[in-house]
Amino acid sequence: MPETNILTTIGLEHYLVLSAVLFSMGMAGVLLRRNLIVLLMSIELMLNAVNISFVAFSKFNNNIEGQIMVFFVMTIAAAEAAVGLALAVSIFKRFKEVNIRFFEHLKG
Amino acid sequence: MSHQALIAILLLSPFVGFLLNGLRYRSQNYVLAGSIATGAVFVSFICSVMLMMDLIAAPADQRRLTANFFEWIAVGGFKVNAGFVVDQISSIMILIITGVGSLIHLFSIGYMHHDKGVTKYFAYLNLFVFNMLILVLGDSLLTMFVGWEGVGLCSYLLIGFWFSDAAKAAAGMKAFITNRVGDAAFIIGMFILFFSFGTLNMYELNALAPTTVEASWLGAATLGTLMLFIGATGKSAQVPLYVWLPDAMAGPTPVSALIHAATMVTAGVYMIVRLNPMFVAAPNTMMIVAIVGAITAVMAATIGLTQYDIKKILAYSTVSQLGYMFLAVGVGAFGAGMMHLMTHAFFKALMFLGSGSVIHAMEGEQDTRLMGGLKKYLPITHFTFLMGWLAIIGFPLFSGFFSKDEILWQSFASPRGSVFLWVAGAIGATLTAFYMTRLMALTFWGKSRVPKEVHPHESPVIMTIPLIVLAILSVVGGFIGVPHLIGEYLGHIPNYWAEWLAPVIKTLPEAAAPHTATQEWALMTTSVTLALISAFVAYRIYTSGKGTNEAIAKAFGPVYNVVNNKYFVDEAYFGGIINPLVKQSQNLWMYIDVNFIDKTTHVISDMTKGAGSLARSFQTGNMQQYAMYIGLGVVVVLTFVLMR
Amino acid sequence: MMNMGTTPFEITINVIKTILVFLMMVQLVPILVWVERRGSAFIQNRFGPNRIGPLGLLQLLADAVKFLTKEDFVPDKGNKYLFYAAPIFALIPASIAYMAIPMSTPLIVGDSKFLIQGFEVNVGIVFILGVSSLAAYTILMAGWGSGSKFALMGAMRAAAQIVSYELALGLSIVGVIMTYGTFNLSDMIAAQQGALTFTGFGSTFTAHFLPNWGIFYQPLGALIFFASAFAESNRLPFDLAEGEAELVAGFHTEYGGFKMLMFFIGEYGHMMIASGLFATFFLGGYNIPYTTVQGVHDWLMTTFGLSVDGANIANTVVHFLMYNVKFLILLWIFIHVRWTLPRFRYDQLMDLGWKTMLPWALANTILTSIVIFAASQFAF
Amino acid sequence: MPLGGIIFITLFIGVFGVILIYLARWTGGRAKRTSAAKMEIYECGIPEQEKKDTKISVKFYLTAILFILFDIEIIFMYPWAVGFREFIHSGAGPFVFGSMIIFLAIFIFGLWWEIKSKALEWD
Amino acid sequence: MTDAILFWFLALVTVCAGLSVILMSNPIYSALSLAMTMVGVSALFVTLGAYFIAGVQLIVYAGAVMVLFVMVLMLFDLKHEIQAFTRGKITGAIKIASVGILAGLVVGAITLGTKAIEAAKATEAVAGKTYDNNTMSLAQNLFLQNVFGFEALGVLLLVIAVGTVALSRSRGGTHARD
Repeated sequence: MPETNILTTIGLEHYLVLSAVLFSMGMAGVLLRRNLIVLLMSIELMLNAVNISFVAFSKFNNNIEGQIMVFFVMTIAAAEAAVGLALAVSIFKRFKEVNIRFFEHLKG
Repeated sequence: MSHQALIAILLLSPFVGFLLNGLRYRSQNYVLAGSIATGAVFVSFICSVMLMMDLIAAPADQRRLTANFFEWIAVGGFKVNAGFVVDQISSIMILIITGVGSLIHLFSIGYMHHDKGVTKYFAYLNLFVFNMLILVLGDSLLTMFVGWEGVGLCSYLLIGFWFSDAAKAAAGMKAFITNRVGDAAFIIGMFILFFSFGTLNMYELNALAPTTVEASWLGAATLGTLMLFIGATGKSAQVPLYVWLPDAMAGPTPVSALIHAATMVTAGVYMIVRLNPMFVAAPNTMMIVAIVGAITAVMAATIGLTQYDIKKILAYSTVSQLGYMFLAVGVGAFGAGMMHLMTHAFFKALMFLGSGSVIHAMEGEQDTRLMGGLKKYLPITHFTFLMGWLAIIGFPLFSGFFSKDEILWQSFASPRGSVFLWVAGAIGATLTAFYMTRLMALTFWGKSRVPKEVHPHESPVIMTIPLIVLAILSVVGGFIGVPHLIGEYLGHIPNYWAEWLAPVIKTLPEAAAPHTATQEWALMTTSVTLALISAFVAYRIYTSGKGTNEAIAKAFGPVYNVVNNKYFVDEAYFGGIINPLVKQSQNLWMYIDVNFIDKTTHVISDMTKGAGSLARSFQTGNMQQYAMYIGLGVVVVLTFVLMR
Repeated sequence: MMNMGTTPFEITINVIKTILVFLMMVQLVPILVWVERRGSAFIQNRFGPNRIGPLGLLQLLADAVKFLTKEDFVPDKGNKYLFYAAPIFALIPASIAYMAIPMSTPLIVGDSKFLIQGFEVNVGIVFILGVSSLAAYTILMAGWGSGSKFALMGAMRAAAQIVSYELALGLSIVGVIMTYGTFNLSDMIAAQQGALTFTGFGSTFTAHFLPNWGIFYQPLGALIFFASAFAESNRLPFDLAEGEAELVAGFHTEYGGFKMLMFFIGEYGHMMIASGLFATFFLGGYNIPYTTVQGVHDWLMTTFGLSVDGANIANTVVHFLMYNVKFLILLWIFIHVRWTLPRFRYDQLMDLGWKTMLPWALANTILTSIVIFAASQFAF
Repeated sequence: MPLGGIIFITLFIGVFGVILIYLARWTGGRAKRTSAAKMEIYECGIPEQEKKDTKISVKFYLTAILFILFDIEIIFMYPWAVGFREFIHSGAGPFVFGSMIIFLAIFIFGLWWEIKSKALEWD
Repeated sequence: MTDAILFWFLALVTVCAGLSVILMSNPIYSALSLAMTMVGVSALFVTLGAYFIAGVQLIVYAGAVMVLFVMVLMLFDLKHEIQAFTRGKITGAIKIASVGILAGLVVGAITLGTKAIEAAKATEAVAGKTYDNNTMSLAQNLFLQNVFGFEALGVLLLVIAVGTVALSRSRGGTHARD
């Protein structure tokens, strides 16, 4: 196998590493941020990262299923954002609070 | 159209109707709701007719249309398809269900129009039809059981339809719980059959049924069928589980007509006919079936003598007639049982709808003591009711005559019949004639006892049309299965019914004792004469005004008391089973539970609590901490995978 | 660069071409402003700008000078970065989306082929919808960055309005996509050559008196598309975002000078996209009615005795002019409607979008699919 | 897809815009703070009200949510629409048509429900 | 070569934008950065030949979901967050460390895994489905093989539409009327 330059030949692993990096950043956001909405955004970031790897696999394995999956993930992500924000808004309207630590005290 | 598509439409049409009405259940537009529901069932009826024509066109040995929609359950060797089958037996049933069902739906539009929950009512009714069709068409016992439970649920919902009345809600509960007892036995029966024969598909079961009859009481076929029969006693209101049916009259009257007379309660009979080879192989079960049927027929008829509520009389009559059907299948006369199922569906639905018309006219009054002389106010209802009355007392050449006399004759002549069964049947027929005439006399004939403030009026056209159609069917319905003996004299009418069912009915292995036509004529004449005499007696007693409560109670003394209180069966159940059960449960709780079980559980729960409080320290409610645990878990797993 | 050509020459030409298209768009805006002012003056029986230059054309220049000499203002309460970034971002989506619309037949000289558009995108419609949906950020950024109530409310209204009408717009296009079976705008235009021909039900029907335009296949779709396009570009009768009486000037209340001008370019850009897309979907794009591209090419060669290359160039020029005729007429309709119709109330606007246009767009989709399905299944 | 061209022109327009803004700033000059009122935001000439709690109706956000959900459903129709003729040619027409009819029925039911439940009423 | 330049450029853009999502203390900047990331990811999809998905990414994520986020943030009017990050040095350290380790592990797994994939590819040729008429093959897969998922998503969206309306009706909290 001829030696390839990782800077000029872009392969599957490039996309996967990029996806992993974005995913880790999203996860760091989920772990470290306090604002509920930023948390939700970090989750969207993680989902996007996963989408990149889906499409990359789809391309490099010559299989369209990966793109279908991305389609589904997008739908679910949008649904999740809709419900998450609806919850956030109704909590905010009531308590004027978006700090994630505040929700420790919520009870049924 | 392919028959798969037809079966799919047949099944789904009522379900779509249920969804359409169920999703807008608050609406009070009774015309729309009724049209949707009636239309849905009518579509099914048309499908049934088309399927029936396909069947008739097919050669006699290939009359079976199947539709396997998908594999429902597959666990190891246990496979159940969502498979539905239309053959000689189920085709009759779907015609009855959808045909009589659409008439009753139509009637309901008129009957329920003032009700607030009319849309909900129609939704339930369609759901019932859907479940009943599943019950009837399912090709395996499990599919049938789905419908079996489904109709139980709908029955519960509809009996307790006016649930704001505590008594009516309780009636629904009673029906449901009594049915559960039977259902448990049904499930056990399925276990036994599956364990022994390795399948629940009814065709496979029938093919696997033992060819030699089982003499033992503990054979697989005997035990399995016995358990299934106990299930049937629950659903079909036989002794000892019949107690729910009279109470079920708390529901709207069309419901009583559809569910508690024409269709659901006959499910047990249908199930036995469906599995007839299996039952034939178990003579002991069949003996039990026949005895239970005969006892039910007589006992319910006697109770019917003393009732005054118009619907209660019809309810006990239904129980009694169901007893006849079980008597028929118990002696191996499956064809006669099915025939009586059909004619009963016609005339009992007719009479329930007629009683509904009466109740409608009486503005909700159900007590026959406050009726009388309604003939002149309700001419159409009276006339149609009269047809039903003639059919049920077995007046010659009316539909009930053919089916009932065939049953009586078979109970005597069949290799598994006996003279005692015939006697019980004849007594039942005599009593039937008596109490039905009594009902007619109290309601329609004689002097009017209607309170002044009530002004009876004939029902609207939408309610009388179903009555008329059913009356016609009650009159002519019997000619489809004219016994050979009578057919000779009526221009050699062949017995279409027997020919139709012959391929799917297993003949009894025992050789039939020789009987002569003279015997048959004699028995027939005897029973008919007895019935006519008792009808005449009842007519004289109750139209002359002598048949007051007190007079009869005095004449019969304690017997009347026992019968009037329905043989104290409800009380016996409470005193003998329910109360001791509650008491013993309390004892169990007080001694064994508290001292032994609780102590053990406390130890276990303390351990769990300790573990829980340890785990609770992790459960802070801090979402980010949870996320961190997940992340750490992923790290651990990934490390493990990579290091491996 | 990906797909921008193979040789350095082609790449250079293509890069210059994109910049040219952009500058053309930017240049069109002052002219449209002038047309709008003159036109509205005629409609309202006034004179309009007529002092500077012939017909007041130099007014444009004077305006530019005025804009340039205005002082650069940032409100204290606002967010400085968003305040400056918003006008710049206003330019981007509009221009990029516009560049995906083909304006003429490709120019083929020798071996080189140049598209007369910024760049060709093979999922053209999806791309344009996606890019132009980014315009909502501009509005929200401007509204938020101003730190003013009026601006924020205007921004919210504008965003909700754009977003609502995007549904009807997107759904009205489904019928178009179904009709042509492609996302590619050039393929759509190619499908609209010649006379109206309808194939289906086992036969072919040709109407020689009508051009083969999309509007005859999708009349309802065209109507909904046109109306939603008005709302998308925040034009009257849908300019609720800047109802003067309630919201002063909407999301750009705090803006003035050149930044304001950039918002204008963005807004007119959306108008141009709408006109261009409408022409492409429903009016045959750059096609000359009743003709085919090849037919015009052959005619040019035979009538004027041109060489193949020469005919190619002439062909491109002719089609470019044809496209601009349609495009400018549509723009004039935009302007004309603005000065003719009154404004909706906000609830009327939302009702129209959600309860009228969306259901009708749905009906159009269903109808189109049924017709296509039936046309393929049944034959007479 | 000419991604390079798109990125190039995006950057070009961005730089163009920045240059324009700086140009205008250079020719027009920064706003001189002649008074505090001049730098205030515009509120019809009256002194600025303290911005405590700008009441923005939740309706806007509800509209946006519903937009997302319906938008995705519309996006689902795009591949269907573009492939519809080919589906018909390949014989899968009735199946695909039926599945989309079911999907559209769900869509229409959703829309009908939203309209009926007055979620889209603006007063 | 141009592919490589594009990839590195887009990777840089997405990573920078992603970093600013989690580092910016003003949530509105975070949201706008996330929109930037989405656009970058869409461009990455284009480099992977998934044109339609790229367009959908723009329409759905960048054009709809993020607009919603921005609108909600403006609705909340949170100009400055008092405290953007969680407190607690130790847990913070654990969190960052776990994220770092996770990233490292994933990258390691990828480098190991892709070698295995390539080895597998060398032995068996991947069944060559045509990848060109992209949207068409996507449509075929979606509407012929995955039609159930497609309908299920339709129902999900319906449920969510109903649910969010119900949620926005309630006055917040579970005891809406107290």
